[in-house]
Amino acid sequence: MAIRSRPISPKFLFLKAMVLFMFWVLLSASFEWIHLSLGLVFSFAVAWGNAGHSSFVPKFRLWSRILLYFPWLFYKIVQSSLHLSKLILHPALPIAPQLISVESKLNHHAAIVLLGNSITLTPGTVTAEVDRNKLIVHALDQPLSEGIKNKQIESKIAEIFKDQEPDL
Amino acid sequence: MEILSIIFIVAGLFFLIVAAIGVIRLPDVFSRSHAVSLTDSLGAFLMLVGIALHGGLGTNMLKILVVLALLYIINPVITHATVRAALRSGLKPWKKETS
Amino acid sequence: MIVSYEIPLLLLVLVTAGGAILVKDLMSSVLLLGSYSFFLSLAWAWLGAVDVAFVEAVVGAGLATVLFLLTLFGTNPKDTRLRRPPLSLATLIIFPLLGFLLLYAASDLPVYLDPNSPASVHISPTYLEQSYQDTHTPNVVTSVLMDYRSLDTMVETVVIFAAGIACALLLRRDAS
Amino acid sequence: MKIFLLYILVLLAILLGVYLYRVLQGPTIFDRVLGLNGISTKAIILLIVMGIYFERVDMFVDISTGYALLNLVGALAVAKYLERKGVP
Repeated sequence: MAIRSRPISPKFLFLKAMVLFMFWVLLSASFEWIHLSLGLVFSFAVAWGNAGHSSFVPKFRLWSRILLYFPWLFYKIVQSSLHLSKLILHPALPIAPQLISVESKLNHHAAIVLLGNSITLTPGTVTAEVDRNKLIVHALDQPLSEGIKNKQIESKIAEIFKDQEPDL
Repeated sequence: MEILSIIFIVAGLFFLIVAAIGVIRLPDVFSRSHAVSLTDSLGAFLMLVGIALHGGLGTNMLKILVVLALLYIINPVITHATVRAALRSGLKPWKKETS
Repeated sequence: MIVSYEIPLLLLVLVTAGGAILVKDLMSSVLLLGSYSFFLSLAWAWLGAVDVAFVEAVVGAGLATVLFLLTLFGTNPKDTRLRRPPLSLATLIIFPLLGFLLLYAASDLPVYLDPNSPASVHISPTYLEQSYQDTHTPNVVTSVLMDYRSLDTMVETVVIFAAGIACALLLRRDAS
Repeated sequence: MKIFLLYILVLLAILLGVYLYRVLQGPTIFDRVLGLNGISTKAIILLIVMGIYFERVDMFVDISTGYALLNLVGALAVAKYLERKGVP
């Protein structure tokens, strides 16, 4: 988990600066040359200033797979949101909160981050603690915790990261 | 388009209201955090998409979608940080008495 | 149609302000102050003062919370419990009187959104019409702040800068 | 449509009041933090609806972006503080 300072790769720096510059253009929404050049200077400065912190260099195939993963995640979010609303609006409040501990087989930092964020984003389950590849998850009732235990999300993410070198 | 946006906004409002009821009704921090994440994920999505549809195509729609993406990145981080702080400070999750 | 939507927002502001005073420990008070500035900046945004709302959100909700927390880091946990002495008689008399005086004075103000009020017929039209020819700054607020009263703003900035440097010098940790 | 948006604004203000109840009353400090997060999400939505109501979305969206980013900084600082010092 330690932050290693590694040599700055120029390609990665350029990509990061371009993303920041797109954000700048979107926010300022003006195309005068002075604004554009200021934005270019600042995005390169910011990208250079914190280039040493990132250990995850994305590749194009990986990103396209992650983008294809989002609609499926959204489907899961809708499903469990409806389940959760039914629980909350039920007059007897039939909840059975429980802490479950999950050990995942993922071996990338980025994959663990994606898994934890997906679990937290899905209503009804919250990642409470992460230690390497062991996660402690709080789930609101039995079906939701079953959904975590049968590792549906994890197998999807393992599919995304299958041809990356492990770095955990 | 107009009707579609109204449908989206009303659906979003439904989830926001359910989440507010949950924040009042549920018994402890951990279960309340589920209600808050319900608002953050689906309620905000439906509301903001409805509003963006109402505004029509253009930079404004794009900016609203950027805010939505920011919400989706930021909110899980905040919820996780809060719940982790609660767990580490020794709070026990609520259990049903009958069991 | 003019709707007084600011009434519920101001009610929320009032409730948070009261809660921040009445709550039992300092940490909760800091959190309540954060939500206070959220509501206040919503009220500003509703009144159309978008830049004031932005500053309120940045300074009130973001920076002030972090500064308060940094201060709480330096305190002993047992100091953060608050013990309030009972109110004295002078407080009970003077503060309602002060509030009554303020409300009485406020009844002389022009009606909100009145086009014939002195503020909107006397000098504002001049600035609104001529600021772009005079200064070539697209934003009127910026042109008033940075061009018409630029000396004032500059000295303000100098004062804030000096205060910041003094704080940094006082709080600096010695290497030894 | 304008009346509809106004109703939404009023409803969102009531929801803000609900979360404020949680912040004021919450038995532990974490309930207050959680309520504050809910308030900030609601405030972001409220600002954008306000922008549609005044037909000046471009200005209001910028504030809500700033809100979202600052909310992240504030909430992480609070969580860090509570983790390091424990419950007061």
